[in-house]
Amino acid sequence: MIPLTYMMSLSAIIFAIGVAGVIIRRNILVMFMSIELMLNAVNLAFIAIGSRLGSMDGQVIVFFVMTVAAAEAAVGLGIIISIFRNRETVHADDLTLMRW
Amino acid sequence: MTIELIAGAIKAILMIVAGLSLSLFLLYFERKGSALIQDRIGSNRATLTGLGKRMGMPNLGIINTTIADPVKMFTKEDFIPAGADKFLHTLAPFLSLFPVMITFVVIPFGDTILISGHRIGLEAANLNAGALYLLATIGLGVYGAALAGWSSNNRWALLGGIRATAQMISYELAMGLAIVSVIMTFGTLNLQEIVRGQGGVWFGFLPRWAIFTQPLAFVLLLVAGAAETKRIPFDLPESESELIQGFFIEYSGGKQAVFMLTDFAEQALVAMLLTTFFLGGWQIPWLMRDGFHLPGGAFLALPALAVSLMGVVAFLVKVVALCMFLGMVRWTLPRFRYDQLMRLGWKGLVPLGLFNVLVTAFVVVATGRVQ
Amino acid sequence: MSPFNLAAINFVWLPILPMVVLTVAAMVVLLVGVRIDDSESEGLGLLTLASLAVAFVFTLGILGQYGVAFAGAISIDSFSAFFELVILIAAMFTVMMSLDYAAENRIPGAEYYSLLLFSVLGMMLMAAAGDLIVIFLGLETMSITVYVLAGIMRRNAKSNEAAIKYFLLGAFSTGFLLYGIALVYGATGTIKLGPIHDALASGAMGSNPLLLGGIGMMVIGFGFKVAAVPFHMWAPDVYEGAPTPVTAFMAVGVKLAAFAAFMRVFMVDFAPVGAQWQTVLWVIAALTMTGGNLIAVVQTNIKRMLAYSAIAHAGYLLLGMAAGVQSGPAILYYLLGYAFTNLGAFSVVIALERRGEVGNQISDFRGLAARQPLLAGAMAIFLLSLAGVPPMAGFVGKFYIFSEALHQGYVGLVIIAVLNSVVSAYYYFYVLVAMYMQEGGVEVQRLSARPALVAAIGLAALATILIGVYPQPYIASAANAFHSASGAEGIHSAALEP
Amino acid sequence: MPPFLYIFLGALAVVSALGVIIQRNPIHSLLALIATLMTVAILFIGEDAVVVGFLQIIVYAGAIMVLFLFVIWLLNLQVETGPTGHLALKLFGSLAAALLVTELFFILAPPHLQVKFTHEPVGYGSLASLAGTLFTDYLVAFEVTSVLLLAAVVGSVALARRLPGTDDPRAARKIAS
Amino acid sequence: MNGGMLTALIFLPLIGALFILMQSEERAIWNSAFIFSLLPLALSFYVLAEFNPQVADYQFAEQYDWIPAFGITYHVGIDGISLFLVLLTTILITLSILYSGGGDIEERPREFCFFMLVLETGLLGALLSVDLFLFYIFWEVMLIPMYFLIGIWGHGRKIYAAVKFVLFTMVGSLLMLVAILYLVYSAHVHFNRTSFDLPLLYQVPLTVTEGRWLFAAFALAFAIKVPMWPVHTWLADAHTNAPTAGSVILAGVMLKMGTYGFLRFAIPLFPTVAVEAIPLFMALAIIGIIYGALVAMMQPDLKRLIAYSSVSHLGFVMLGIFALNPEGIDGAIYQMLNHGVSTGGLFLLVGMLYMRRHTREISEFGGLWKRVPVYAAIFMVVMLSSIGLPGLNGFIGEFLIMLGAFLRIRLAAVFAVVGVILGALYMLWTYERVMFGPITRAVNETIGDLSGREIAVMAPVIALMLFMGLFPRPLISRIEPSVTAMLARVNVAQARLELERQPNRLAALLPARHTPNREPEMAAAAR
Repeated sequence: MIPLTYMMSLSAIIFAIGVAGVIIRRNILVMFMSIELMLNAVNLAFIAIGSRLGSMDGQVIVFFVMTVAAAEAAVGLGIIISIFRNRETVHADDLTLMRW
Repeated sequence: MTIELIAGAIKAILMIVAGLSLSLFLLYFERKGSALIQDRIGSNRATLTGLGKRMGMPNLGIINTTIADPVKMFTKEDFIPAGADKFLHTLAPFLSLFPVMITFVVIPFGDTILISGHRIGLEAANLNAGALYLLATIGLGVYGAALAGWSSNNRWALLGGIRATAQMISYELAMGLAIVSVIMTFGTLNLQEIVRGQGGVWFGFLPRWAIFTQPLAFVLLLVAGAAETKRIPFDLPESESELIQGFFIEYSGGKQAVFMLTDFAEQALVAMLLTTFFLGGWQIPWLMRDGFHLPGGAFLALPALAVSLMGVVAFLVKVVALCMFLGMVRWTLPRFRYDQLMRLGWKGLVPLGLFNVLVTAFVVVATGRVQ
Repeated sequence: MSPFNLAAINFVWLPILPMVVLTVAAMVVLLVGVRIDDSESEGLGLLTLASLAVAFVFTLGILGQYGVAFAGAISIDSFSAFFELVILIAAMFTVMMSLDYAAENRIPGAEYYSLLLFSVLGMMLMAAAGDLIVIFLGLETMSITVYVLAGIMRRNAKSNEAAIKYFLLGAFSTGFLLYGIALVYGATGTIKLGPIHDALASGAMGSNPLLLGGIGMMVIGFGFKVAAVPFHMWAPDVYEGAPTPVTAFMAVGVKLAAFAAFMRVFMVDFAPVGAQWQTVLWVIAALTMTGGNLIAVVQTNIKRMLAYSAIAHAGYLLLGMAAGVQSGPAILYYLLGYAFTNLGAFSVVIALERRGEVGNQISDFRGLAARQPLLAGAMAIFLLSLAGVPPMAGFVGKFYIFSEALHQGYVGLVIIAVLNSVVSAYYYFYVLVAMYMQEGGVEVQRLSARPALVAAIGLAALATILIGVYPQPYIASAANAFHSASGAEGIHSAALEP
Repeated sequence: MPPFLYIFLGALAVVSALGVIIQRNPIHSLLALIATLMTVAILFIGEDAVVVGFLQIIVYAGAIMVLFLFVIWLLNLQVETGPTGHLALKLFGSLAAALLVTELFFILAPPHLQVKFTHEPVGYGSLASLAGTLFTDYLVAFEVTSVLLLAAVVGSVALARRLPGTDDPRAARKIAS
Repeated sequence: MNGGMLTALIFLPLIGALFILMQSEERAIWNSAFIFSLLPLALSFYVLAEFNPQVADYQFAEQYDWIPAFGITYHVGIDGISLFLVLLTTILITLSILYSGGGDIEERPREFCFFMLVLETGLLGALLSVDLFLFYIFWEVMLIPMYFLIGIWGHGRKIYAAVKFVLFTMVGSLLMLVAILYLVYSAHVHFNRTSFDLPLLYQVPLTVTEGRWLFAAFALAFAIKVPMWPVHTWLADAHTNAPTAGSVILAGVMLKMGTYGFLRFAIPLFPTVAVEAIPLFMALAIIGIIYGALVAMMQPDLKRLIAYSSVSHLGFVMLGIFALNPEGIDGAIYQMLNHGVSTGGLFLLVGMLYMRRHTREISEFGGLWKRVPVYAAIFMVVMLSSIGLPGLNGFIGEFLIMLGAFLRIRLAAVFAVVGVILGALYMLWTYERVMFGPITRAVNETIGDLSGREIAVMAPVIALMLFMGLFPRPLISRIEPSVTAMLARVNVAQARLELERQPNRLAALLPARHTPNREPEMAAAAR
């Protein structure tokens, strides 16, 4: 079995890439994708830890996380569409109706 | 260990090749069969006998369709329209074909055979989560069509792609529900075990095929499968009269061939799934390991190898028959309208599938077959 | 036979009965609402109100009971009951505010009220959770519905913008929370709160970096939800853009639920390693108070001002958390007073608001006291309570938290908080100035035709004063609630007999 | 899982994850994301989470990502022209990520990584064990997910259904202007 | 018999306030407000009559559990220090309402009366609380009505003044809250009992550092309220822009809350630190006296002038308090009352002038005495009282204070005398500019003399001045026992400080950290 450190490091890298993506990118959709990356990194961590602990908890959590991701995607994309209908933009920098 | 690996590799290649060649035969059937049903001649060089009627030219017959067609297409110019996403345009056909090809490998096409002391199962990969694998790979089939449509920089193509994606996603749900009820019936995700579970008889004569316990699921899978293949009456993504081939309108040459191949391979795949899940796979009615146990009590002994090989043949026969059936449906029915398609999927098949799962669950619990 | 012990699940219906009621009610609202026009959704609102009241009654039954249910997924204690009751009250107030607002602004009634109920369900789950995954799912149920509620005025560009900002940062923070859960899971080997506590209490975990990393990540996750600086940037935009009843619901309900979970995880279960996270919370609390209050000073939009004030209040609450377990009851009491006060304040904002965003500016409050003395008086009560002026609830809450924090020796933090209170007085009093000492502003319409809204304002004002003037029973119940979670007879006791 | 496979998949995952945030074209980002998802799914399977791994492909790659695809199409997103984001933001993002990685590496370094290693029981990761855990220990959570999904459906319908009596606002705006 | 007396005194105005909220007719509002201010006035006279001059401790005390969770009780009581301040409050409120009803306040009378009566509750509550929490609540409660009084019915930059007033006061009071909490915590540590009760908190032993910090917090809060130099800047704005009634209450009673706070809380709670701080506070007081007088002299605005004169006068009060001997403190309390009466009277008079001319610029007036002789006469009496003319009340207080200061630090008394002279100077100069000389403005020809109502307002003020100037004994005798009791604690502290400076004297008697149960012997040693 691959040492846990390796798996967790991989998960950490992907998580960090996701975080960076959310911060760097200004396209809302891509930001959302980066969030999905983060969730995947988390899932990887859960799976890796769970299999080392020999408990199914980790996998069950991943199951739940995927469900939540699906729900989030439905709602999030709905919001994105709704905002695009009004504003014709998905650029975070254009959403400046409210400042300070 | 090694021999299993080698056998596995061989079986995988075999299965993929079989699937692809089946697709080629389907191409032939497409040409001639549709003509037959629609009372026309069809492509006149494509005959089984291969004897040219005119000028004494050698007619290559079936080879003309199955070999010459692909060869011709692969030698045509590969055209990529201006403004297209070159990378994705090239990738799309393979994204389309690949999931289908890797799906073939989990389909059990026979029982086990004994080769030099090694018992080798006649399926390329005996996965414990085979059914999930199926669903996963089928789910990935969407991307080929979707990206082909998007990358072509053509609005007909994009429309086709969108239609294809929506349709496939919608019908996958029904397909999944049908498969789930079968899984519940047999209590396993392993396809080989599902097939094995369909061995034997009820009441002394009725084969224990799942089509008898899950008729609704069979219909669901049949319809959903037909929709997955994007063929008439579900061919809205590529409907010639509206979208002039839909998502692969901008494809030519080899890539176009790949798409067409995918179509037929999918058809074959659906037939295989139906066979595996509902028609007993490689099971032959009343045939046991040792031979036929006919309903009347008659017994016909057969060697194990023969039984296994007969299973393979039976599997092929069932698949081909189902392919023909699917083809006949195609050549018979008119096309849906898109809203009808969606309504059928979401308001017809999905509720039915849920209902079926529910009933199955009750029955399974009531008969005490819960782990 | 099955390797899974069904008997150990411990089916106890009592703790989830209110949630079941809410779920059923939400579905009924959805089904009934199909045929109801958006401008006539009051009936749906009343139905929602009734179901919340029923849930409230059922929740009362949890008080005084202790144990765990559903294999540790649900904690039964007064802590959860306390939070659930306050959340339900907040939801009822929200519905009372929404009755006319929703109809007037053509908010789709069926969706709105059912989402509200789902959201309450999520909040109650967060309050009653017995493991981290239920907290997570409750949080998501709450958040996802609130994302939608924030953006439910679809033709309103601000509402859209609020929804997308809330959504993106909410989902972002969820990632951190989950990663934190993963690391804690790795460190302790479980995600059930009781066993986590036991594992940490054994003392072997003190400086396990995995645990510390997990705690840090969870602080970030919860920090986003409670809008703590520097994770607050979504709050002002979202509060400003969302429909006002939803803003009230977010400012109160979401905060309550987030603190319920935050407190249960940190002040109960991570209490054995308190030294590790209290310092972090110290810094965050100081930043949150200062940041929230300073930026609130320059606001011209009342909702935005209240948003920053809500951030500042989160800072005071975090101060309580940073001060450790002793101040638990104080935080509960503070939240109780905060809930009524804020709900009342937002109700007044709604009373002023008309379609097209009139009435959202602080300048719109000008001269209110001359035109609507009672309304202005109620707003004055809420503002004074928020500013922490005796004898309102806000004062006693602050007093309680500060005193507990001082008793733990957090003199510096308390002094920061106190100076912040002065800053906050400035902007709260600015609204008083507008109401009482200036002319102009917008006319309040149809107040008499909105009995539910008036009732909400009146009840909130009454509660704000009552809780402040005679705090003893509320303090006692807050203390009882907190100790039921953290005390000896808390979540770690044997399962409740069904 | 043999180490070389881990290295290969890990590298693939990282590269494709980077692809998500580097690609200018949203569709390419999406494809990179799908690639990451698939790689991660295979890693799951390698970690004896077979069912979850396949679910990842079915649910994530097969359904959620298609939703993204649809939205990209619907919004007709093309390659972003002009700079994406601000330089300061980019710097900040990279810095934050780098810090995060450093910190996590510290946390995850072998001397610190104290996890009670337990051997996996028989049937670990199978559908039966997953379902068994799901319907006993996590029964409430499971039921909550149903509510969650229902709420999400209601929510997205509330947000995205066409309002009665309104047409495309863009058309309305064109008429108005 | 006397149970509930003080509670009634505190809450009668509040009941009146709520009652007024239900009124709508303007006459009825003023009448009921006046009646509801008379009731506590009557009650306070009853309390005065029943007050036992021999007892130093709290009288009429009531104590009920309020928030047992915090050990907070509803504990009120009255002693010599607060007795006359209570009377001053009730009298001035009554007079203010009487005055304001006469046309000074025309818009929103209902709110005005409401806030006045709530203010009275706050003031009386703060004076009568023996529980620190209760005190703090009333301390804050009186802030809000005053804020509204300034902000709504004020003149000029009223909003700026109101907000400045609130913020200044809040800074101090919130820091005091922290100090209170800390003190209670120390009490909890020592007596294992959480309580906000003042007598108990007097006993809390503190380390020197703790004591210094806590004293600083209390002192800051009270110093802002007093206001002492240099935290006096809010005063001028608040006074100038407040309505007349607001100025009267502000100057007459509210500023006394600061000095009262020193006497009741800051000094007896931390006697050691107070003794240490004598030079500092005396210096600040003197700076305040002279600074206030000098600035007052330069003011073109009558109200501003009086405001700065308050700074000066309260400097005297602080000087007396920090003399920390019976003479000084008696004088300080007496001077608090004097200042309340005379400055209140001055503000009323300026208000009457303002009502007639809508200006307070000194340069706008001149030669008024010919037109308004009654007014001029009353003005003269009040002004002389403020200056401290023998025979009027101001003299007694100033004399006692200077005596006390002289006994403590001689130099201070010298400076204080300078302050007195300056005070006489600017007051008389002002009077001359306003009343004498030719009438320079034509409008001044037509202004009318005082109305009957106005005379009714001013008559009690004059009467009080004369009474207090001629018969100080009845007042001082009631004040003194409580002051002496309070000073006993100070003397103990002082003795200990001296012992610490000369450790070989009676060293055996001294524990390293002072504990309360040794107090009797210490006190004996001090004597």
